[in-house]
Amino acid sequence: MWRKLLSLNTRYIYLAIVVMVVIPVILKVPLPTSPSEPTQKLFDHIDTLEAGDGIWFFLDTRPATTAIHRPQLHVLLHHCFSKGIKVVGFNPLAPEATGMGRPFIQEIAVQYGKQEYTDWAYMGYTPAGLAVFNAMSKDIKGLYSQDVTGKAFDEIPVLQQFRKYSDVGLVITLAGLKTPGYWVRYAQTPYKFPFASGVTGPMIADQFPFLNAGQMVGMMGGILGAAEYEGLLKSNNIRKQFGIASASMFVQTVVHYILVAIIILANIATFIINKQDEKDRQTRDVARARIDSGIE
Amino acid sequence: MEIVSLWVIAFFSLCIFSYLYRNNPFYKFAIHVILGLMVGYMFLQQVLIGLEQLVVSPILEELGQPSPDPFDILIQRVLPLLVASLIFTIFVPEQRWLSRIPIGLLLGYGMGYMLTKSLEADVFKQLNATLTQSIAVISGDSIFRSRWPAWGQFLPGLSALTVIVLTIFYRFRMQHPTIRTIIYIALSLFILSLADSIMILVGVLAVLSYFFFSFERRGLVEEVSRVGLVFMMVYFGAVFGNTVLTRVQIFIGQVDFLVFEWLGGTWQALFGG
Amino acid sequence: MKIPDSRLTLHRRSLCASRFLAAGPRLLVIVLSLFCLVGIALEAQQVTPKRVEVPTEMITVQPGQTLADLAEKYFGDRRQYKKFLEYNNIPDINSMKPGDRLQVPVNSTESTNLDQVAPNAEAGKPATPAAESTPTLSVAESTNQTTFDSLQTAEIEAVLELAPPTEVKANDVPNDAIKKGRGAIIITWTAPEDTTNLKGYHVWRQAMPDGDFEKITKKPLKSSNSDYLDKTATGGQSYVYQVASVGGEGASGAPGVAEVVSVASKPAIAQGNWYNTKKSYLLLTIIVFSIISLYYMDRGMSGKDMFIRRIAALDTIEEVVGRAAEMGRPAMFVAGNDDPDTGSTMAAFSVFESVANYAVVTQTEVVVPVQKPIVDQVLRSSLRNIFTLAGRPDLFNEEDVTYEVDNQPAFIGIIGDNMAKYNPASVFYFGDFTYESMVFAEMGNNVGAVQVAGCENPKQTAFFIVGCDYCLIGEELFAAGAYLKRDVVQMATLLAQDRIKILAFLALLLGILISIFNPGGGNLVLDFLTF
Amino acid sequence: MQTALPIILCSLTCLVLIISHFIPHEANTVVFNQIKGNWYAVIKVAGYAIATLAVLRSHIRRLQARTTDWQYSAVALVCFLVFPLTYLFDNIRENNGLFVTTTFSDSDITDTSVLRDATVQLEPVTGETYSGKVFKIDGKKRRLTVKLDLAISDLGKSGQSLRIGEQSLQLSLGETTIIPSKLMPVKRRGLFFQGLGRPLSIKKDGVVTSWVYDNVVSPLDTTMFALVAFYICSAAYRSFRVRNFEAGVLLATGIIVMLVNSPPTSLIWDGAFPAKTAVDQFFVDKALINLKDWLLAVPGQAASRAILIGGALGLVTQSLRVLFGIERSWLG
Repeated sequence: MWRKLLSLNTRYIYLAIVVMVVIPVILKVPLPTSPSEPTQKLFDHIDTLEAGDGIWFFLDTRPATTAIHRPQLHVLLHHCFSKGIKVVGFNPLAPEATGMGRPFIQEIAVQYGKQEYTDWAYMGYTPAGLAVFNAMSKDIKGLYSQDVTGKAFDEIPVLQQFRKYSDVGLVITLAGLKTPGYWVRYAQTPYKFPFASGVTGPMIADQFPFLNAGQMVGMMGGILGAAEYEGLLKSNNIRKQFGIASASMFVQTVVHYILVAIIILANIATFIINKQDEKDRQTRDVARARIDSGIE
Repeated sequence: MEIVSLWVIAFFSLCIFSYLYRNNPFYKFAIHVILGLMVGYMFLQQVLIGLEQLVVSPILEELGQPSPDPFDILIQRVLPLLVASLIFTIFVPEQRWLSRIPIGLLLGYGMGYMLTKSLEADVFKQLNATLTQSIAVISGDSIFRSRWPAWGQFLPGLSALTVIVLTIFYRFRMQHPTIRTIIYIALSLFILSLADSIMILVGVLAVLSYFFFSFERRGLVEEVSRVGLVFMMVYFGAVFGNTVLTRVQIFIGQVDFLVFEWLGGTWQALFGG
Repeated sequence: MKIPDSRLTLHRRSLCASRFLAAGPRLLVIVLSLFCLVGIALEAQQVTPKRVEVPTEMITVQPGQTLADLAEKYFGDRRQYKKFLEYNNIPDINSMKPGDRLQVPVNSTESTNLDQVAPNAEAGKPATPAAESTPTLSVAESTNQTTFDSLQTAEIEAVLELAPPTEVKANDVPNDAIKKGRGAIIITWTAPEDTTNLKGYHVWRQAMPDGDFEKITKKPLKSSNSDYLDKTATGGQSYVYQVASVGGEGASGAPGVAEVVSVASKPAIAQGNWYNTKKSYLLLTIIVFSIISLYYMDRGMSGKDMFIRRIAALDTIEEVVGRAAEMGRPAMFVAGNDDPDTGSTMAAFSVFESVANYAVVTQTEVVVPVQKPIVDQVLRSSLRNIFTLAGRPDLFNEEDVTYEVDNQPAFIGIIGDNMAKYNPASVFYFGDFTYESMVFAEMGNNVGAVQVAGCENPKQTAFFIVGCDYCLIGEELFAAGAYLKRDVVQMATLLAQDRIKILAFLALLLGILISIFNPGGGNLVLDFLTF
Repeated sequence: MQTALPIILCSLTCLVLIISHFIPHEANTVVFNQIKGNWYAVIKVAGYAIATLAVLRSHIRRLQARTTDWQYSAVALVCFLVFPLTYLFDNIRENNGLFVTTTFSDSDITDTSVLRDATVQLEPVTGETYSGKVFKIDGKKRRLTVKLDLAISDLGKSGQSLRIGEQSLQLSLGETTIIPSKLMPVKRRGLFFQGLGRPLSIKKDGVVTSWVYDNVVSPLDTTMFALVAFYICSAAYRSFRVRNFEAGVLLATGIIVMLVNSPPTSLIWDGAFPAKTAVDQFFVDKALINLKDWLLAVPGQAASRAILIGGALGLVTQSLRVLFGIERSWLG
């Protein structure tokens, strides 16, 4: 039985993974998570904003991390649109992300019946490099003459009231690159506005200094952060059901635990089998010795 | 159009995933489609556009000028083109060696660039970072010193000294196991008495010594390099375990797309549900 | 037929290396060190030029004063008054008015003047007329006239209260280049003895032959700082700088504020430098590195034994190829996803040479799918030559080395297809890899191949360690070529590398010991490591 | 000769690059950019050209020889044509004709987007007058490209006549006319090379091209990436075995990190060891998270640093071999 386990065809493992992933994702089986402190703080900050306030979000990421930043952006948008907060998105530091922002917002905006240009807008990329940090403290019109759809700046009402850091209630960067450090250093420290970040798993550890220094009002750490935020949305009756993030956290947990389990099992199996082989060898030797003695 | 693109994306994704079962015609088809596309894309972007940007349009611009400078055109545009086109002698068996000239230039450029860059950015900067960290910890106060300030001052120096002296003894005089244990104790004491960055320093030294090629792995070198190996294994294990999360997340995103956007979108398009 | 031993063919190849060795490397090292020396020398004399520590001053023409008087006062010769005209480029002598500021032409180009003035500057006392004649009006500078008496009063109080900064020097900033025609000049000075009522400094600049002084500091610099970096100097243009100590409510820059200026003795020219003195350590390291490797090369050529310890993963390569031979299945070699002109791909080239040698000796087919262009050219001709050297050019098949596609996912897919198609018994991954490392390793494992991997990138090495049977870590990849070929000349470089590594090792130890036993003190190792 | 010449050239280039690293002078950067911009890039282009030839040739051979899977070679050859054709198609449809690129000074107007619907008059010295419309506006560089209403047929002579000599371009926006500050030479674009002046940015260039790219090529990247999820699990299952001490360490750290990465673990941990006193909190609370972070931050960082240093030294040695001309495996 142990040997069968060791000589297990990998296809079964693949099948198991497919089952473990697909079913919970379809059923959206949620993993209720207890919110960690940074996520709680971020939620509280957005909760304090009034209807008509605005937040800026920045997609400093690549399409490869869509699976992490899409849920993060979605929970934010759910929270904002349900409270009537207006949203403007940019990706001035990551040209690859230009295609990502607008569809992400549209998915949620239709659920709340929010109009583009009046309730939200996506501005896309502008080749200003690190100069954006300074320029956005004055007026984003200096950076953008039109939005990602090519609509002129002056014809987009939502932009007219949120033109610099001091106009918005929160600036949050969804970062797959090393940009949160830049934001804190070049933008938040000199111009002093509420700032937060949503980052991928490996980057979480780097954010704590900023959080402790109060340079970030909160942080969403990886997909887990998004899941915690969904839990908060649910517990505050902002959304009825959990989203993809909680579901994927459930999937992650299952996959991880089962993986660990089979690894340990396989090790036990190897251990036992080695023991058995040892015993067999000894018995064989004894038998051979007896035979030899018999011959003697 | 939306539905079409959804179906195209889904089809290709499923074709790729089907490889997990075995290599099959669908997979081969998908892969060869991508191969053809990308070869064409590279041909378009690298060769056609490259030629246009590097050679054709500069020459046209130059000729467009009131007083074109033939020397400029020859040296900067035509000559490189000629040298580069030597690579096509690969098809002429007896003149094949000529194709080595552009390759040689390319490699010389790359390696010359690499040499200074990696020496500066990786070797010097990394050593510097390691040293600065540990010095900051030593000259500043560490966990240990903040607790027992009285002899926390001396302990690092003391234990380090013990380690060095005993090591020298062990190396040259008496290879006694107790001395080795004492060395280990003093070493760990030394590390503990300082802080993580010293741990990093020790790790760096140990792993570096793992890569010594010119001594036999014997005695001290073996000990230290085994410590280095352990450090590396810790790193590899941690990296591996940490990557599972993100990779699985990517797959979850893919499944999410297939289930909700593809099937769901199709359903909505068909039945408007 | 008889196939010569692989080692033999390799040996022949390494011998042809030795011919070039006699002169080439030495020449290169000499060139490098010469460059280093010349550079250091050049910059050394450029960074600290000889200078005369005399503040040449601006004077104000008093009413009733003629140029001839001034000429007598400063040059001791009434006939020299034309100098004023040429240095202050005054076209018409009658256009001068009281209160005009004149620069006294003391200028390093005229060594005679300097020699006259230098001595009493050494005495610490500024040049004779500085005291009474330096005070001027910022109003007068901006060329609109004020009444004579206000000028007088301003002068008086200025004379009483302000002293000019001394030892004004303007130098080109070392180790920089002219960017977009703009260079950098650093102006340094030392504060006057009595800083009472010294609010700050203004820096003035005059483009050398003709051009008048313009103020290049918007608001006065704080009286604490004693240097100013002028980034707006046009490259190659020589400037005369003057630093004015601002008194009164100078911060506002209001009219009627007295300034006392003293002029840099030597005009400065912003220019690009030909040698970066900050990076001398780097160059020295390279030179030392090459000299050490030259030394070991000589030892190697003279037949001395050079010890390289066994590297387990590399020793297995031969038997892994042999395994493919026994099973009658091909061996596959993947040379990473990086350009040919990167180090890891170069290393892959030399590993491939050995793999191909073993393959030829054991008559194993080698399948080489390639992702990057030119890499396939190199590997193909390498394979061809090895077959030729082995005496079986007929066995060589052009299609063994195929350029597939330069796109990561597509290439991964093709590799998967090839794995299923050729069903290799042994697979080699050498070069640079990203996330495909895991995919390759598992694909290879699923067709039951024994896999050897070597990768520079630490992260991916983790996946290779888990996924492959044997794995080279870090720099073992670069050592592989030399190790496998047993080419003495290349092994020499390995030994040199080891020596350098030992140096780094000791440097770290030394640095840490220094800081342990003398905390907070200076640390020469750190100084060496920082640029 | 056949080996010496390439090697000498190679090591000379290497030497030049090394020395140029230590020369901050601006002339050096100019030369450097010359080498990189012309020689290096052009050689790369040649490499791509020959590689394309090679892959086409090999697939055609498979097709001729009817080897196994020859059908897929046919597929590949057909797909090879897709991008060039779509790109050509897009460009013919988008921008055939002549383009004048011009910069207008800041004093002209503040908001560039209003220029979008300006009508253009172009009067070259040759006398005839062309009308055109604004094709592309670059708000940052304040540069706009005007597309003249010309048929492809009179590309040739008009293109020539336009390029030489001064042109006066005036944008009339309603009743106001704007005279741009300076005019750049007219970009003449051949039939195939249309639009090739700018890099092929898939997002912007043409509907068909970007459609094919977005729906066929870029999803593949994500899918291949997703495959890793399976392979990483099977690899862990297969080769995480306690063979010796080091393998045990690998296994242990891997398992710890995996466990900590799944949120319930810390919940269970904190439930199992409730932190009562401050000391307990110091040792128990978030102990697993801290352990994982420590593993990655301290021993992990040490190892990765040392590997980086060693690898860089190895790279330097490799480059020295090339510099000395004793690394000859690239000669083949």
